[in-house]
Amino acid sequence: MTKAMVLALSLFVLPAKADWQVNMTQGVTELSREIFDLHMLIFWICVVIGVAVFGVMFYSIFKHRKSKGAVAEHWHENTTVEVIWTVVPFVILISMAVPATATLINMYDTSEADVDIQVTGYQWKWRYQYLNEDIDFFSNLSTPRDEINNVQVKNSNYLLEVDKPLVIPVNKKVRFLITSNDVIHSWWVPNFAVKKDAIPGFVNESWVRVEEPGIYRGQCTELCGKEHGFMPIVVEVKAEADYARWVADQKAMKLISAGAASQNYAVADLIAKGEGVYNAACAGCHQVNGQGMPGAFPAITASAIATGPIQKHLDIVLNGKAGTAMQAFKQQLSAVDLAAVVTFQRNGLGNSVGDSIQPSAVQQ
Amino acid sequence: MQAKPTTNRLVIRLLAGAVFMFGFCFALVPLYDVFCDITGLNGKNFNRGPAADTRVDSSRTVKIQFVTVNPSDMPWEFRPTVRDLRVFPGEDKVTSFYAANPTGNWMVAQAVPSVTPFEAAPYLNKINCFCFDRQPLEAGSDVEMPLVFVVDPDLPEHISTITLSYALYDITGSAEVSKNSTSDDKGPASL
Amino acid sequence: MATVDIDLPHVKDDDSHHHGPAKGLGRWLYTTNHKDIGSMYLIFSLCMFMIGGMMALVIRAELFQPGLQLVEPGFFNQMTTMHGLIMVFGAVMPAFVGLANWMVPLQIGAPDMALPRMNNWSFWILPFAFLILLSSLFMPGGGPNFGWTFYAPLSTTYAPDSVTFFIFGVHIMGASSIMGAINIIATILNMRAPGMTMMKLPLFVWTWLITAFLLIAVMPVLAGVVTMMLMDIHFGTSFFNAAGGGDPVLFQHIFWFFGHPEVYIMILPAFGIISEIIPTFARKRLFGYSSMVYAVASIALLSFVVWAHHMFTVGMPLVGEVFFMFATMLIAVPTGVKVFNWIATMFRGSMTFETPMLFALAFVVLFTLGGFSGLMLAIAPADFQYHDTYFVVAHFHYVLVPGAIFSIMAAAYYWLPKWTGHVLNETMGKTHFWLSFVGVNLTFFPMHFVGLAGMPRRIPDYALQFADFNSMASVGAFIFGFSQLVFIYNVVQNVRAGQKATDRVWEGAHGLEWTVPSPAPYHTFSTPPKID
Amino acid sequence: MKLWLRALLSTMSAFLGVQSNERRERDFIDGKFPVFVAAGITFTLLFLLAVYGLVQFVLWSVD
Repeated sequence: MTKAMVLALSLFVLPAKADWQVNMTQGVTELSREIFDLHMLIFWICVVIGVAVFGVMFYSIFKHRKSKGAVAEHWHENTTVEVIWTVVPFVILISMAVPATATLINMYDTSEADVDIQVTGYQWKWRYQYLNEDIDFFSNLSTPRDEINNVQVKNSNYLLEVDKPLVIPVNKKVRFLITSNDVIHSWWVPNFAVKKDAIPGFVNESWVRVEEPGIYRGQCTELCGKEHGFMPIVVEVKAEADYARWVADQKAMKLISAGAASQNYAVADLIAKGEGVYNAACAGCHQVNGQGMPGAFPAITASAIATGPIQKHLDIVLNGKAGTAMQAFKQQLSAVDLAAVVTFQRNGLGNSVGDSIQPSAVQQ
Repeated sequence: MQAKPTTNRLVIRLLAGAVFMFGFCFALVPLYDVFCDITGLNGKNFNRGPAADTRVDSSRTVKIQFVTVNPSDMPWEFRPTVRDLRVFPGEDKVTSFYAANPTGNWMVAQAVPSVTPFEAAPYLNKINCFCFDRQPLEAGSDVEMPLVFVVDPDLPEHISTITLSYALYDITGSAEVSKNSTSDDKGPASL
Repeated sequence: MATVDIDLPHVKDDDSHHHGPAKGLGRWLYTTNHKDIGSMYLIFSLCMFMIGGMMALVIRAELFQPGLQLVEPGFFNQMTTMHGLIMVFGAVMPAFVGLANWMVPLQIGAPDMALPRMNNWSFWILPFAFLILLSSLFMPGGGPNFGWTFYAPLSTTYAPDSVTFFIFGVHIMGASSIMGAINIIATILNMRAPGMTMMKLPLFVWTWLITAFLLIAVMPVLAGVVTMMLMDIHFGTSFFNAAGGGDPVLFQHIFWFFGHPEVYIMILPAFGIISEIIPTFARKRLFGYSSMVYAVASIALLSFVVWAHHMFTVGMPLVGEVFFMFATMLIAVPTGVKVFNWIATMFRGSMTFETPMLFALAFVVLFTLGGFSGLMLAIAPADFQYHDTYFVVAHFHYVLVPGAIFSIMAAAYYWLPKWTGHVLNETMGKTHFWLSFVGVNLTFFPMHFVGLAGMPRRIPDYALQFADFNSMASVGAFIFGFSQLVFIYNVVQNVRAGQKATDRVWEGAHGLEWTVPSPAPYHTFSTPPKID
Repeated sequence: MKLWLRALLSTMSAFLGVQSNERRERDFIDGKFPVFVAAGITFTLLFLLAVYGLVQFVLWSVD
């Protein structure tokens, strides 16, 4: 038995230190604990059957060996024994099916929800829209590219951190309407035991009632293309009062950013801000150095659009290009960010066209 | 090694079996639609036109939520005018969806409905819906598209909220859509 | 796997005027002899096993440490997809067809397969199918990167241009499997020697007969779904495109309607091989032969009603989830019970542990371990936490690597002396076994843990808490990968120079194939054998 | 009629994965292949309906 197996078996019951976690998380909801208990029940039944079956087998391997003078017997059929060893597992299965069905029925609870959130999967980010309030934002991976390319040391939440997490109230029923914008994704937070596929053209429903405030992390679990491993899910569960304050802040920020769009910005500020927006939203395909990938993603440096008329450049960033991986960023970025990234692309990454665009011009 | 006659007969029968299964695979498509209609699988619902019985069950109300999804290559602005409604089962209700075409050219869109929870799908009757046919929009113009629906009174008790979502797809390029023919013809048959 | 030397020495057989094998390349190109075609299938399967294995090592090398070190995510997806396709359609299935081609005629006393020319054709289109598939790796936009389950719309609207090559490759593989299946059914039903009644068929022949019916029922469905993809991509239909009235979930239902019988196609022949090997080395007849035959038949039928347990999280009404959970748990009974038959065969036997027996015992233990994790996955509520994580990867690798691959290795060690007339080196065989045993467990056991801890499938990079078990799995993968070279060296070295094999080769062996001299003459059973 | 009944019986035992030797020999001697295929398929449909009925019963008995 290799070291790993001995270690694993001894640790299997208690969820060990993070980097040696061997078991499912118990989670922070009633349902996730129910599922954990179901998982452990069936695991222990399998261990018991396994020990019994392999015990007999290894006993026989050890005892009935030719080198120990064992002589083979000639019986090769016994229907009663066979009936017994078919009915016994049958009964064990029934004992498993009853609690499993009960848990499954609890999961399909359609009672009224306090908060309704539409979760939309995009190619390689999540979008959260609060149906009761007017809050709508995107949640992108915020792990810096340098950490992924091993230039910088990896922080503890490597690949599990986003710029704007989803915020929900504690002890409230939150209902998720999960759908997708392009390909099939899957929205999973292990601590909630919520996992539902996001399918384009259709809406799936799931819900959670979290019992402990805190930050819970999950990942997309259905292959959705190049950056499938780089679109995490972070949910911040706040107490009732904090949640209400957060909602108010969001509304206030919406006004501020609307106002900000009407101001004029110095070109240098636009370029500086634009570089940050570029690394978060565009570097995934066009690469940090702006060279893109031949045959898959066009380069920004010396590109006909980025050095051509600014209106065409803005139009492709706003509305994307049908039939290609270039998405419409109009709903994804604020007017200020859009103006900044267009200005940066025209005056950075080896281009020096010299012109710029203000957020107010972007809004027409 | 010439195959014996019985072998030939058996091989032909096996080949026929393979061809039958190939046909069965294509038969799964309409079979799937029938199955979806019965169970409301995947939130699809095909029932359209006025509901049969007209009794109104005013003992309970059901919350209907409206949700819109714009696939990535669809630049239109598309949202429900009303977020959610409280209706009595059996009572006809009217609402509308706002759509605007900000781009510089004429476009045609097709809305795809989806109902959740799936169990409720067979009980939501769409009397008249903009998703029944294609929606053309001139460049820069906008429109409010009507939806008339009724919730079937024998909707199971435990369902309190139904969410009706629409994904709006750009079909300007795909179907043989020409500028003048869109006004009268129907959308794709199955929807 | 067996590597038969290219110019097999001219074989003395009873009517010497009979023409032996032709000389040179022509022999292999135009052969209609079930032994040559069997050898070609096995050599092809070994090559595909190596290519698929190299892709697995690329995947495990990237996943050795957090961070992107070797490959870029797009190429990583191509490696996972091609690894799956090549191992399933290129290594496991052709190996089983090769074993069937070699052993079915010998075990039922038939001179050759029922349709020898179709037999040749169904082999020779395979290398070209995989050439088409592998060449798409070098095309602009890269090869298939949507997983071996190729879910729509990732495989239709968002696929690279080379997806059409993938579609034609799958078409040709399907055609080869269907022709192979028809050939095997015709041979077993029509060409048994007089006296070899259906009741006396060895279990390897029975499992292959039932697998062949499964193949004929299910490969056309795969061809159908792939044709629908072709029509969606090129001819403007929208089977799986929501915009035109289609449904991506329809794809998953049809794919898994093919998919679940397919996994039984990959394990039933393994049941047959193990049921041949354990009685030989336990020197005791197989326990409950009738139960095995009836159970395998019922498993084949029941495998058609459980497909949606692959789709518990896609969003199904409650009735659907409960139905497929119950159905999946119920069919686990006839499948799991077969393990008891093997153990009862060993019980009070007189066992020796040559290499084939070691592989067979490892199959029984580790395949059952995979069966247990399969039972845990059948529980729908728990599957919401397991689905598409590394727990599922661990499950299907336990039933496929110590399952199908170990049974093919056992079959190779067991029957190679009969094919080549020379016995493989026993110490090299045992070294290969123990290295593979350690490698398989060190690779796939930690995957249970990272899967339960929350690591999703098919990701090129992962969070720090999954780092330690992943590095362990990568080390195990390299051990397992390179230990296969020991097997290849053993085969190449001993195919001609090894110690001469007797006709019976193994002391406890029964069956028609052992009544033929070793190496088996080019034409056997020209005159049907007399069966008591 | 007797043959059909025996085919059904042995198919049922097949679904349990248990079969005695002498019953198998009798099946193979006088049993006809298409009868067994039909019995197998009807049994699969029966299995389907049985599980569906069980599911409906379980769900009905809960709410």
